[in-house]
Amino acid sequence: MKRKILGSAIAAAVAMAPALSPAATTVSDGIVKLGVLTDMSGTYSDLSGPGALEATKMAVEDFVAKEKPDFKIEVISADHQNKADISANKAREWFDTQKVDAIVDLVTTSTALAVMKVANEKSRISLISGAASTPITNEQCNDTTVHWTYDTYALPVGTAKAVVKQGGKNWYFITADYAFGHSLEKNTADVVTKSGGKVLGNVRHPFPGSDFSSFLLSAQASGAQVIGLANAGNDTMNSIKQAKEFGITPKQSLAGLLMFISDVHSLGLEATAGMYLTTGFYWDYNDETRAWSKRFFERMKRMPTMVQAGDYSATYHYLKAIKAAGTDEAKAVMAKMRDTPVNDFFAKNGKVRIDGRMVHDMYLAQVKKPSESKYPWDYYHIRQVIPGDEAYIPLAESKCPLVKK
Amino acid sequence: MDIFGIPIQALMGQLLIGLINGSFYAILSLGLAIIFGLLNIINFAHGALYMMGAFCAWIGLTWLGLNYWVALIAVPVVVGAFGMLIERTMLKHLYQLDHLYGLLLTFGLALIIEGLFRYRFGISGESYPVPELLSGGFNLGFMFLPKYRAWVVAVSLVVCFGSWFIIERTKLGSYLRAGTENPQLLQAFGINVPLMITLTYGFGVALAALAGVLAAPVFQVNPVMGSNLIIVVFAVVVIGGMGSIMGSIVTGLGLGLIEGLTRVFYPEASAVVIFVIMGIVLLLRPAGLFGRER
Amino acid sequence: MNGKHIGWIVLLLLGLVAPFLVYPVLVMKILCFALFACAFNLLLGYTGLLSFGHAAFLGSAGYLCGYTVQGLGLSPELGLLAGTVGAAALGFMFGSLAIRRAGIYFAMITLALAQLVYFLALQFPFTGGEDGMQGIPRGHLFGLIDLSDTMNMYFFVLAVFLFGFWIIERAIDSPFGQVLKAIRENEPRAISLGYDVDRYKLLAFVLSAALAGLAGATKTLVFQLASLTDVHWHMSGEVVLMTLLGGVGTVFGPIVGATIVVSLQNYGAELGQWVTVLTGVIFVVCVLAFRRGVVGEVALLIKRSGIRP
Amino acid sequence: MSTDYILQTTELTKEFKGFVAVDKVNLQVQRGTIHALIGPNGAGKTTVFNLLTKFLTPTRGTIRFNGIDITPEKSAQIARRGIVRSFQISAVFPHLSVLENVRVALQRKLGTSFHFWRSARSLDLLNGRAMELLEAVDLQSFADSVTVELPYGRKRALEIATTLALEPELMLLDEPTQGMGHEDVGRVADLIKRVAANRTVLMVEHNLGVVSHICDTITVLQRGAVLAEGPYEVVSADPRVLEAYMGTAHG
Repeated sequence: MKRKILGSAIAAAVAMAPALSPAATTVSDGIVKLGVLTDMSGTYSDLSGPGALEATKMAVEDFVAKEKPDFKIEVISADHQNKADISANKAREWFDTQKVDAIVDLVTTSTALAVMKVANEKSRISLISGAASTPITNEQCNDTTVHWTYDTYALPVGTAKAVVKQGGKNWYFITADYAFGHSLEKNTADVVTKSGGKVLGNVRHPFPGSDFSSFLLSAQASGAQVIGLANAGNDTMNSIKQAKEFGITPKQSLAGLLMFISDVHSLGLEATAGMYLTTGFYWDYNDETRAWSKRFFERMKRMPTMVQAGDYSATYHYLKAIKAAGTDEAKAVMAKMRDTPVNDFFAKNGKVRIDGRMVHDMYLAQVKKPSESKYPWDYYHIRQVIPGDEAYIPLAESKCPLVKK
Repeated sequence: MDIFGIPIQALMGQLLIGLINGSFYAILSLGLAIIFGLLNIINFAHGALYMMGAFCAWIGLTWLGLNYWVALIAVPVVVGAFGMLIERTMLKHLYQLDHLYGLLLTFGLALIIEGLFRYRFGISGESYPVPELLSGGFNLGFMFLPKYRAWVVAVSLVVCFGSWFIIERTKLGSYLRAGTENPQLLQAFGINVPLMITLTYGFGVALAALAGVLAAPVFQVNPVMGSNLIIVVFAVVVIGGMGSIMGSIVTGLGLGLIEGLTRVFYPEASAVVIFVIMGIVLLLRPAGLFGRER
Repeated sequence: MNGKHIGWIVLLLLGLVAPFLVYPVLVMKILCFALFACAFNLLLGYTGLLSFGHAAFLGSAGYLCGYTVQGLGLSPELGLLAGTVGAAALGFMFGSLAIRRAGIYFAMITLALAQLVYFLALQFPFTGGEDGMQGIPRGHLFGLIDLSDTMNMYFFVLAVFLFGFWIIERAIDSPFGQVLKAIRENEPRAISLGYDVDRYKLLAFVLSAALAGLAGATKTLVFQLASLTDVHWHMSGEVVLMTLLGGVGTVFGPIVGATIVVSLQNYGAELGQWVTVLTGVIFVVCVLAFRRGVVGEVALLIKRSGIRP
Repeated sequence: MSTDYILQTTELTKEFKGFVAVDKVNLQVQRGTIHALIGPNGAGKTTVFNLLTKFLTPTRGTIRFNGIDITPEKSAQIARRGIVRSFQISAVFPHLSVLENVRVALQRKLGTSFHFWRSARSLDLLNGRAMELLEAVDLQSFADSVTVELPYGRKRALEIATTLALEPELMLLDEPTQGMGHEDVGRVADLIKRVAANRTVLMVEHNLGVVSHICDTITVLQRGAVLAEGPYEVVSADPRVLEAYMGTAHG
């Protein structure tokens, strides 16, 4: 209780400050407060977590240095432990008592959905980079949410199209048996058939699983050329590891439908070599990405994942929109974010659509063989650039109520 | 030839895989049964210690350059010693109390161990390579059996039945069994019962660590690998009934097989099949399949 | 029973004042968990049964309430009713299976049954799997009071909590409660006095499950979501911790325990990965050195100082 | 059958994993007597008690109470029939008050024991009867104490009061004087004698002084089987008993 009172006293003191300076931007309390709400310790802490916080801080530092804004920016963070109720509660509290203006990252869909609803109700902005599911910009979309980096449509679809094109016509799916796995499988299977491929079958595994050998044997028996892994995290990693153990790869190839560079890093190239995957960002793509990623590496001792890079990009774009709009009022800022193209190391000519989707180019990557990897984190060949309009669900097919208006 | 539409060859493969998983269940439930027998404590930290075994193998390899074969011996000893330390410093104080406190203490320990490993190693964990001698596999005709998996089954069968032999057929084992029934009497015979309890706990923990080392090359070594497995092992233990050492081994292997079959015929149910069996067994035999009468 | 009256008055005053001092949603969360822990304590503290599967009742009631309100479009009070009745039914099933064994077996059986519920919750389509049920409307209480207003919701939650707590307290201090205590103290003796202890245990279990369900259903309305968190076995562990920390078998202990644990999680969110470790350490310390819990220790202090002039 | 037997067992047998704890015991307890069950350690006395009250299930044999076969019944049912037992170690509810201990036994008859919505004050109408019972065992001045604080002998007395509350036809007392000081033994023995006035008592007892003093019939068990039976004078003169039991016990 004491802390609370103290906290609001400080906030009040700070609120006095902008009245003194001639302010062009009318920002509530003179401070733009960003809350990084993510998984700091659980399953997704490697691909987002502390790295997401660091990336957000980098964006703020760079923005302050370059744009010299006339408002203060603060970053706070919390661990939502992948629990929807904790994140909803934290978000509410941040909005009500800490005057947080936007919430960043939000890994895992359940927490993202919970928070974006609260934020919308309170007229604040959600900058989602970590969460994957498409409902965020479809059935559940709202006008204060931006979904930045990737989703469960863009990743599998890009991979499936490319793999089918290269001759991998017959697919078999190993699917995590819950909503997320099902939708990942369905999105991919649709593309496979549309592109002229064939789905030979699927098997649903319990979540979380640890032994995938039975399912892999079924996949092997199907004779499919490509085994699609419609799962995530440790499930994907164990599937890949055991596929190699049972001699399934490289005879049949695997397609990771939701994979991050942190997964490849943990598994090692030995187990992952040759796999196709789609990513929204690769650190070693060009000079710009390398420059930023090396700065990130110095701070985190790891290369950034696409989620972390996306956090930076989203934060920067958001801050720029505040400056341009001259206010931190959510609707106005959202309008500016939509109007301004995203141009930074992360995205070229990216655009924020009406449904909240930030559309940008995706990359089809193939994991290098150990012999091809020349230096640490040298993991991918970028085989193809997938234009944003092809990568994401077209607005015409969107189920977002905002679109129909 | 088909059985319910599944080629018999594929079925053989799946059964074999069920047996492999059953081996892990068997070693873990055996460790739990041994600890429970003498200490009357359900060792909730068993999963965390299993995870610790896997990580110690990885640490040994990566930081100290100790290969798999050294780890196979050294890790159970080290983790077992750690277990004895826990017993001496903490569990010892709980024997006079309700046995539930032992469960609660080990639950807390599991959280601490898991949390610390999570802090140090992150969640996605590390990869442990299959030892060179055991890489590759046999082509059995109906399936490709990785050598390493065959090795896991062999080791676990040897360890399980070895433990059974020691406990049920040797003098040392007879002390153990007597200690389960009547510790005071055993003490009166001049046997150092507290030491025996410490060593027993250490042995049970060492079994968990051994399972961890065996699992390291098969699964991704990560901090939560134990906590998901342990609940299933608990169900195995409830089904088996903790009545006998042999019971825990047989139930572990058997349930592995049943789970394997479920994965063929109805994969969606493979996560719950063990719990469903547990419900049925409890209805018919509340004490479990091999449980002692109340 | 003067101490108990004072306790009630303090509780009421705190309940009325708290939302003006502390963030009200946090207080609502504390109230939900306090009710959950009190329901659990009815079983552990007054019947001597350690259930390690209570999350199943909290969580499934949350889903049922969410489905009633969102899927069927019924009013919030019916949602609470559905959750409570559903949890009671589930409790009856669990109880019938589990009370046939005592002690550690009982704990393990409840744990395993709860895990079954977890898998079902993950796979049933209406629960939304990993994503959970989101955006559940709070609706209008009895069609009149708008619960989307934070203060209205708060006082509704407070009323639900006090109602649940009153039932638990009454059950403890009833003819039934006397038998439960006798069973806890000396089960064989209770049997030899002619009590079918299994039936008493079963009723206690069902009561506990129903009230845990009430807590879960209320929580769903507060946060407008139901998720897998509440059915996961970690939640079953957490409620044990709350009860143990506050004081097993004390009337007010679980409330104190729930307050501490929920606050720790809330303010500890900045601590990130250390929360798990810290939770574990509290567990170990409680078991080794602090078995009476906060309220138990305080009661002991008061008693001791009372004996000395 | 000319004599009135309240309890009869035929060929009562209990086997544990290859070990026979109770071997074909035919026990006959005459109504209105105090009947003692004696025998060396491990003779199976407590096992017999556990079988009679169904805390253990007999492997073979039958138990008849008032001529009715009660072998398949459950413990609590048997208690409600009027066979109430005590335990080897004191069987009280340690953290209830002394009065509450007795009241728990009385309240079952009220039929409100499942009423979780009713105040415990509704039980106060039993307090009068409870105090009478406490008076009978000389505990009235301890009524409000927490039971755990009573001295051992008093706990045994309380246990008897609780048992009496159920007005049992047959009381089974498992070593009621065990672990007591000399004075307490005398008092409890007298108490048993007193309460046995209009009921039947079957007791396991080690203290032969007590047995000889208050018991009418004695059954001697050895290795699970009946060795001898009869009044104290007859049994104590039996050479087999002397060899098996008396010899060692007083050696």
